[in-house]
Amino acid sequence: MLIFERSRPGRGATAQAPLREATVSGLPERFRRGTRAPLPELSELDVVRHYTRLSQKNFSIDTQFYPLGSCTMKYNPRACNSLAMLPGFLGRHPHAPDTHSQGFLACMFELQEMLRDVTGMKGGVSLTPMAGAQGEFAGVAMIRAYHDARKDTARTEILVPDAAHGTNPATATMCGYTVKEIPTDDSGDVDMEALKAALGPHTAGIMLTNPSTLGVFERRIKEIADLVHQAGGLLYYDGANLNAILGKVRPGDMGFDVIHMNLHKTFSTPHGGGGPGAGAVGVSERLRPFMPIPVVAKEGERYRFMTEKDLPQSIGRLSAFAGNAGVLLRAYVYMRMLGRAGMPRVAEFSTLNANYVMARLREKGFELAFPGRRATHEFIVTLKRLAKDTEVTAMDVAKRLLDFNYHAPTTYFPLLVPECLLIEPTETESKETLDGFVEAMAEILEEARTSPDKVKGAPYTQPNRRFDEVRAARELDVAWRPGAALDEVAEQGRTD
Amino acid sequence: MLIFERSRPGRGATAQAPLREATVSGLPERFRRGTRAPLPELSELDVVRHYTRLSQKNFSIDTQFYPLGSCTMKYNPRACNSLAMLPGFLGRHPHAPDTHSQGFLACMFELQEMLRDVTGMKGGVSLTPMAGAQGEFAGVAMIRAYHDARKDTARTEILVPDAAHGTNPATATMCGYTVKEIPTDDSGDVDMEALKAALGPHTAGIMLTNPSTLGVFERRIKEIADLVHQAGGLLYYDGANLNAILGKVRPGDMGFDVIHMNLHKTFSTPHGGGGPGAGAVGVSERLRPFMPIPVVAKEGERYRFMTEKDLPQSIGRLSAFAGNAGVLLRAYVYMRMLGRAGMPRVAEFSTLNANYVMARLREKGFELAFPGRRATHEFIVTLKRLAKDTEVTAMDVAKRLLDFNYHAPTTYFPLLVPECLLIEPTETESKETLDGFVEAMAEILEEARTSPDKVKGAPYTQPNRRFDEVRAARELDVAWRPGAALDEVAEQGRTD
Amino acid sequence: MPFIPHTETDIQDMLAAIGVNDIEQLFDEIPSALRTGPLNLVPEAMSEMEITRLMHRRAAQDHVDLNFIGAGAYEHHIPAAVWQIATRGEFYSAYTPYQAEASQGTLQLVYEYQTMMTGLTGMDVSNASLYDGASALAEAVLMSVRANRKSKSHRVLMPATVNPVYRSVTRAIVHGQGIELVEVPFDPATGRVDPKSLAAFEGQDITALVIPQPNFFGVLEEADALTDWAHAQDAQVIGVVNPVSLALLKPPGEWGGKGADIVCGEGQPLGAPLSSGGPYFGFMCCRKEHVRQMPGRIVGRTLDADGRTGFVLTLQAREQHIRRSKATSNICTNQGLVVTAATIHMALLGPEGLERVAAACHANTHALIERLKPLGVTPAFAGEAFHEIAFRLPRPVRPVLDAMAQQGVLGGYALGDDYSDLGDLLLVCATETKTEADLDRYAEVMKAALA
Amino acid sequence: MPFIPHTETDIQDMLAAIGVNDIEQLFDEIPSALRTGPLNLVPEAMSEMEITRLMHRRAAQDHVDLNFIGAGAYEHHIPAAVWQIATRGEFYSAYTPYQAEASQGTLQLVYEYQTMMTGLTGMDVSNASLYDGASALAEAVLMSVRANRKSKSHRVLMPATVNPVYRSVTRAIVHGQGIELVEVPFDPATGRVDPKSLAAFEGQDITALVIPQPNFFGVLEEADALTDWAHAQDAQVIGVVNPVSLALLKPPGEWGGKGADIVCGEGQPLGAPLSSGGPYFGFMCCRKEHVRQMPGRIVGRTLDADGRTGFVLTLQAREQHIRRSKATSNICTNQGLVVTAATIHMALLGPEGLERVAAACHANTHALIERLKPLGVTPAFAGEAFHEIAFRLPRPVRPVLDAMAQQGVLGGYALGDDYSDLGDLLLVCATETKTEADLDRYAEVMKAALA
Repeated sequence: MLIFERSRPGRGATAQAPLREATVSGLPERFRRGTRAPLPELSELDVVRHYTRLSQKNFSIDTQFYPLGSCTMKYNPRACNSLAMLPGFLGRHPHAPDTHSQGFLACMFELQEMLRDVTGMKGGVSLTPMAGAQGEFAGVAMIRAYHDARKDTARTEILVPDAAHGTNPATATMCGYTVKEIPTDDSGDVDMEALKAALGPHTAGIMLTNPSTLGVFERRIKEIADLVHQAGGLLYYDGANLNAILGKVRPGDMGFDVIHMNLHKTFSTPHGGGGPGAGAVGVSERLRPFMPIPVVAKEGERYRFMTEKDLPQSIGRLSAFAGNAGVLLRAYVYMRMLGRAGMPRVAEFSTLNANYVMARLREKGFELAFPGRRATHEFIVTLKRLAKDTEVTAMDVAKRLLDFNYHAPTTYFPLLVPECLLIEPTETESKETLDGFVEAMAEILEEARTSPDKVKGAPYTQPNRRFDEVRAARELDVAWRPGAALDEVAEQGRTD
Repeated sequence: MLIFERSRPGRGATAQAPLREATVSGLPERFRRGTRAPLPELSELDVVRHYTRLSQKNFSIDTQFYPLGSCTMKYNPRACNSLAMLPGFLGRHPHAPDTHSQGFLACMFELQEMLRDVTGMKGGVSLTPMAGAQGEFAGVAMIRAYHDARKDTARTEILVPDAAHGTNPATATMCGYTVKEIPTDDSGDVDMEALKAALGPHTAGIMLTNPSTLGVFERRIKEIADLVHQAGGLLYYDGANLNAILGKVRPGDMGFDVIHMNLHKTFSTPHGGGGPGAGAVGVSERLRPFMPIPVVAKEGERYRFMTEKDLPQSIGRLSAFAGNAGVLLRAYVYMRMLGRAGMPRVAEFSTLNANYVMARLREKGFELAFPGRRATHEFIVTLKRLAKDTEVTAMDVAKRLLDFNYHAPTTYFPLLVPECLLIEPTETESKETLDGFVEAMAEILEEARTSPDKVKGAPYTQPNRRFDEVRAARELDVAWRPGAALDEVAEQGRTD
Repeated sequence: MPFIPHTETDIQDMLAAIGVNDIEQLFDEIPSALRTGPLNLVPEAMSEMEITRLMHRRAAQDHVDLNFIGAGAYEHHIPAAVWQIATRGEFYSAYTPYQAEASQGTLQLVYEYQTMMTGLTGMDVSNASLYDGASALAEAVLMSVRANRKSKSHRVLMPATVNPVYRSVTRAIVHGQGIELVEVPFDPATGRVDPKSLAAFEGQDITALVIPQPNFFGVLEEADALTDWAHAQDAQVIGVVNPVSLALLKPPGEWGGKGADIVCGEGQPLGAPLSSGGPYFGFMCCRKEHVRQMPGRIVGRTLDADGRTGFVLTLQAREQHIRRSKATSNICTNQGLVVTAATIHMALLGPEGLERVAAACHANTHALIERLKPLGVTPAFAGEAFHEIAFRLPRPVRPVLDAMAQQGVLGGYALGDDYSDLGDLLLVCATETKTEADLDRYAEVMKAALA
Repeated sequence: MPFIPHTETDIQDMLAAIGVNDIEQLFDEIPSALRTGPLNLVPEAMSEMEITRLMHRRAAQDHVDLNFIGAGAYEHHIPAAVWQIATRGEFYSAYTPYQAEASQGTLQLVYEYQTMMTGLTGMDVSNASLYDGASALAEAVLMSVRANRKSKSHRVLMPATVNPVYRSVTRAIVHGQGIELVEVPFDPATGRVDPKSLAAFEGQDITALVIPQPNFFGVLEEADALTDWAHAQDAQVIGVVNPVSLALLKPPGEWGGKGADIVCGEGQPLGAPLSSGGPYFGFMCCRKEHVRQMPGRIVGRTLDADGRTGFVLTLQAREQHIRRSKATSNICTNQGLVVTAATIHMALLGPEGLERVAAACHANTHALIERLKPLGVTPAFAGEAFHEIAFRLPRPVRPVLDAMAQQGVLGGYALGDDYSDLGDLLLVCATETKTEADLDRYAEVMKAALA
């Protein structure tokens, strides 16, 4: 039932607003609302109960194993949440003067320094991008600003491997670049010949993830970096898969000029049902002047925000204030708890878990997309043959997994592997959990062979079975109105 | 699965203990443990996931309507929780000096004053009892201390109506009294003739709830009070049902000498799956010297705890410190949010809700235990006839309600009404919720007539169906040991 | 090993299953020359106890008694229930609801959020949120370029009364796409967009006009007239609004004859704490006909295989993971958790509650006028204000603010930082959180600072 | 109307269904002479915003920098996960699990708790908790009277080394039931029960001997010898123990030849914040043969109608709601929510974690000895201590404590309040929460206070 259907005129959670109504004087009629905003009217109990119940309909890390490839669904330590929500942090106005901000700024400065260290980006780190995609934008915008500052304006192309996240080409376009796709070779590495052919005086740069979205480490990264640099381009590192190499190998050492990090992946800030994330960027010395502002500086024992005045060539501001500060505090707490020795452990155990699940699934009869390669923190299974033999698709397997109380791996990404499942267990899951998942996958494989319809009809244990997505897009119903079309249907099909 | 079954030797949530092991020197072997304590060994994620999932198996106010008679399951405002858990309150050591306790003591003093006001117990309020039963104990102990102080030692009997909570006679026994039960008349009031016959020089006092556990107001309370006082006895008020009359009529005005209040009922502190409660006691002037300590006093603008020195005749201490302080803070916040005008509203709307559900259920064919009486904040339905006709019992109906996502009312209490359901909706539930409950009850009544086995087999939607309680008591399994008897069965029947 | 569950036995068993000797062998595809040396800037690990103490100390360090700054981030009471529910593990630690069957909690909530936002703004549709108000305006500008098929110029009129940071952010984001942002000056008497300066653009090809309501000075723009003017030029109207103000103010969907085309703004006042500027969320609503040009996620209601209603992400064809370089935006995550809080917040406040909050903000801020008059401090603009007023001080603002801060009172926002000729203007905001005594203290502390 | 959902329409519809004209009519059975007049001591309502501000102010008022008081309540690190999970609505707002099918969350958790407590104490069974440590001792005394069928005397030996408040509470609670509590003095040299004074009771009818471990002075009693002595007298042994210490110390189930009969104590150190003294929880364990004499709730594992395992409240025949005046105790609620926290706390700490905590407490407290020696402050007793030490000061304790408190340091507990001849003794506790720097500061502040 929708919150609006529980609403009754005149009801309210009256402890939540000022008890006495203030008189609004001097506000002419032409500025005023005619009727009250159509928000729902409920008691506090009704609201608490409605949203508590709703929450229970979600899968989450705190309740399920969530091996969603490319998303790094690791445990979000509860202390990160409670410490970021201390009253002193929650109450700080973003325009509070530096004199009343030293506690917060100290955390931000130290976070910058730690990120600089683990990425090897010696030029500095800016925490302001509010999500991975904004970090990407900042990265490519800095590449552009760099070329522009050198008046090197012929560089209009960004190279992107075909396995890349969709955000990469979208970002390049947003920054005014043309995108050139580079194919992948059979072993999952960049096709070097194609790369060489693509490079030239129009090359502004290349966007790479390493390990790539195919779950393998790009072995000739140094060679690629040299080629791109020789052609006058810069290298952008998509930090989506940083978890796989944290503390083991650094993008700065691979030759990258700029990197964005997904703090909500590698540094365990919560995904929150779709954000907020944080997409800090790190740069080499030559891109330092172009970093997005603000950035925290330490002068003696005092901290302060650097602004336009300090970095006049900056690509500018990407958020109204200083990014998702509360998310950054969570990442800070997480990194301090892991500490120096904890950084490489992230890579080691996420890699161990992925290779273990890969080995076990192979043993159970699953086909690997790159059987000759090590898994990094994730790997790809392809169900191409199964789909041909039984009509059971990757999506069917994914849905059936929900009945076993496991969230599904990422499906149909990367696009170039047919019927694929991208599986990322993360380092925080125990062997028993992984074994349980492997057994469930094996059981589904068996089901697919013996009773494919059962798999194709899944899930059976969730509030809903498969949705009519075409109807959703065609008969668009994206906001409830009393008496809306689906209401009657809803009345019949109501489950709660 | 039990937490112990998830445990693996050597695993741990290592961020939670000191990172460096301290050396324990100078502790002779004879004092030391031989082997490590057999606690479970798990990662932080495993623990969080286990208990988050477990929580979802509970019914609760935040997720279900909970009309459990005599328990006052009203909404627990979330602000009460967060404000009682502010770092300053959580960190205060109970032995902190008064100089560092004025914030806390101010809350306690004001809570005492508010409770004194709403109960009409002019002698004062002590907050120290940690639960209703301890409040009862304090009350009866004060009655005894009063008689002892007057050397009136022949008074060895406490009168208790047969409808009383089981704690009442148990408490009287604990205080060294003999219990005399007083019968109830057909309309639910105390049988006055039996009362008169029972009163005498042995009467130490009487324990009463008003409204009684039968859900009706004892109309001749003033007459009862006069009779008991004339016989030299004192009157103890069990505050279990205070919600019904808050701000409408005060125990002090009815003639009671001592009262305990269940702050976890009337003042909405959480029930927490079975506590902690808080059972503050209020007294008339003559019992003031006997109050349990500590009690907060205000002297000028300073607050301090009164101890043995201030109240040398006190019945003493009932808790190591000053009672369930965190619970008391929650009650304080709740009372401040309700305010003066909010007190009688509690009684008014809890009474309105109870009478409404009573009227609606009667209309649906349910039989009332006291059809000629007003409901107070609760009322009793008896399924005596239904059980005779269909073999569907009150317990069956209660279990079936779970399938409709409603917690069951109290069953088989009070003991003197056969096949009874004691229904208490509380004031925080909306008419729609009550209507939904009435419809479910009507549907179950219909099922009982048409397919009684269906009702007798319920519940069907919970993690378990009815338990073998005899086995539980006979083959006592109250702590898990590796390889314990039920383990194999557990293995077969595992559901998660 | 914090947060890593592996026992020594586990590790050996797993390595055996993989067929390697040690974990290091799993990294043998990485050229050894590239391997990381010691990390020097990451300190040794702290236990949860140690970091807890450090963070308590740092949080306490930044304490202030009273805050009267607004300027884009507003201090409001947030019901305790809001974040207690939003941070439940099932909301907090869930991913974007790609598996709809296992994400109905988040999906239904977002659908409810979308409905609430359309109700507040008077628009047809809402997305599931963007990063913040500033970036939402940038996205709205990009969207108007896609949506206004009549305009070829890609020129967007951006009044100087729009939050200066929003203008910078928009500039930074749209910079690469050949869009021209044209500044429209304000009338120094009223603090509103100067109607005369708009006249200069009449008859030109304008893609969109941005209308802030209230504007950065807290002043209410003549939104009806501006909207009608823009539509007469075939320009779209992008409203940038404060959602709490909408409990009192005319919704953008009703501005002028036809209403705004796109509405965006900062969602923070709806349940997000000040928290040093984030995480907040940007909201965006539009008219139905533009929905396919809208960036960000959208949740739709539909039916499942059993004919039951439920909720899914819809119109994904617009998004980057499908359209890649042709996507409407590169936006991937949104601000889900903050939207969760905002939805619960709006449900708790309800229409009357939000109206009371808005009215109290208006009343408290205006109550400062009388208190500051004796100090020679008066409103700088004649335009009607909502809950922020730009006061003119008898001397430069900065030192006054510093002196007030030393007394634990953050006195407001110095407009001179962004508008060089307004060095004596102080933007002050007193929300519903302020009591009479707070307002008195404000006047007192300012008096001392001016003395 | 805060927390009341009724609209005017609802009220009218409901009154009509009941058949009355107004709500007042529902109270017509109450004699009008008794009706309450105005409430004068209850102030007008505050909004959540107002009470929030008030409580923040009051909580901040009681801040101290460092606390070195123990004396029955101990400052430990509590993992953030503990109360975040314990206060989830499903745990927080559930009632006692009377409907087992709808309460498996709480019931399984309590079963796990019971198992953990038996593991820590080395006993067979545990109940689901009692109110606090002091009242648990009272209940243990009552239980020993029921359980020791060989003894008719109802005399319980209560050493003076037992927490004085526990002794008062026990006295207050057992007072009405003809039980004699006999004080056993301590040896002023060791700070332990004086073995010589025990000899006087040899051969007498003693129901039980209480053994505190560590005792109130922080000193470890010779539990093995005391246990064997008691059993030789056919007396039962009631252990009163600190659960954190049990990570290091011999479990009471292994004391002497046969182990303790009943073990109880304060559960606070297992995840309950200091919180001004509560809510905490008392724990109680016993040997299997006494289980039917144990007060409080007990959860058992059993099978359901489908043969699946699950959990129920069991042995309810002991309890007041069944046995009424013949119940083993009047206990009704327990401390469920705190037990929920404690169970999560123990699961997070695990055996190694709890041992590290105990070892750090021991080490930190003992590290004070060297630091205080130069001030002429030395341990008063020769007996080995766990994590509290009674120091003898060169002058009366009270003014020293006051001076230290003024510097933000709570220096310990003045034993003279309870033991009139120990006016120069200060009981000090430094748990794992204290750093080297904290210990240094303690010594410094004490030095200044003594100067």
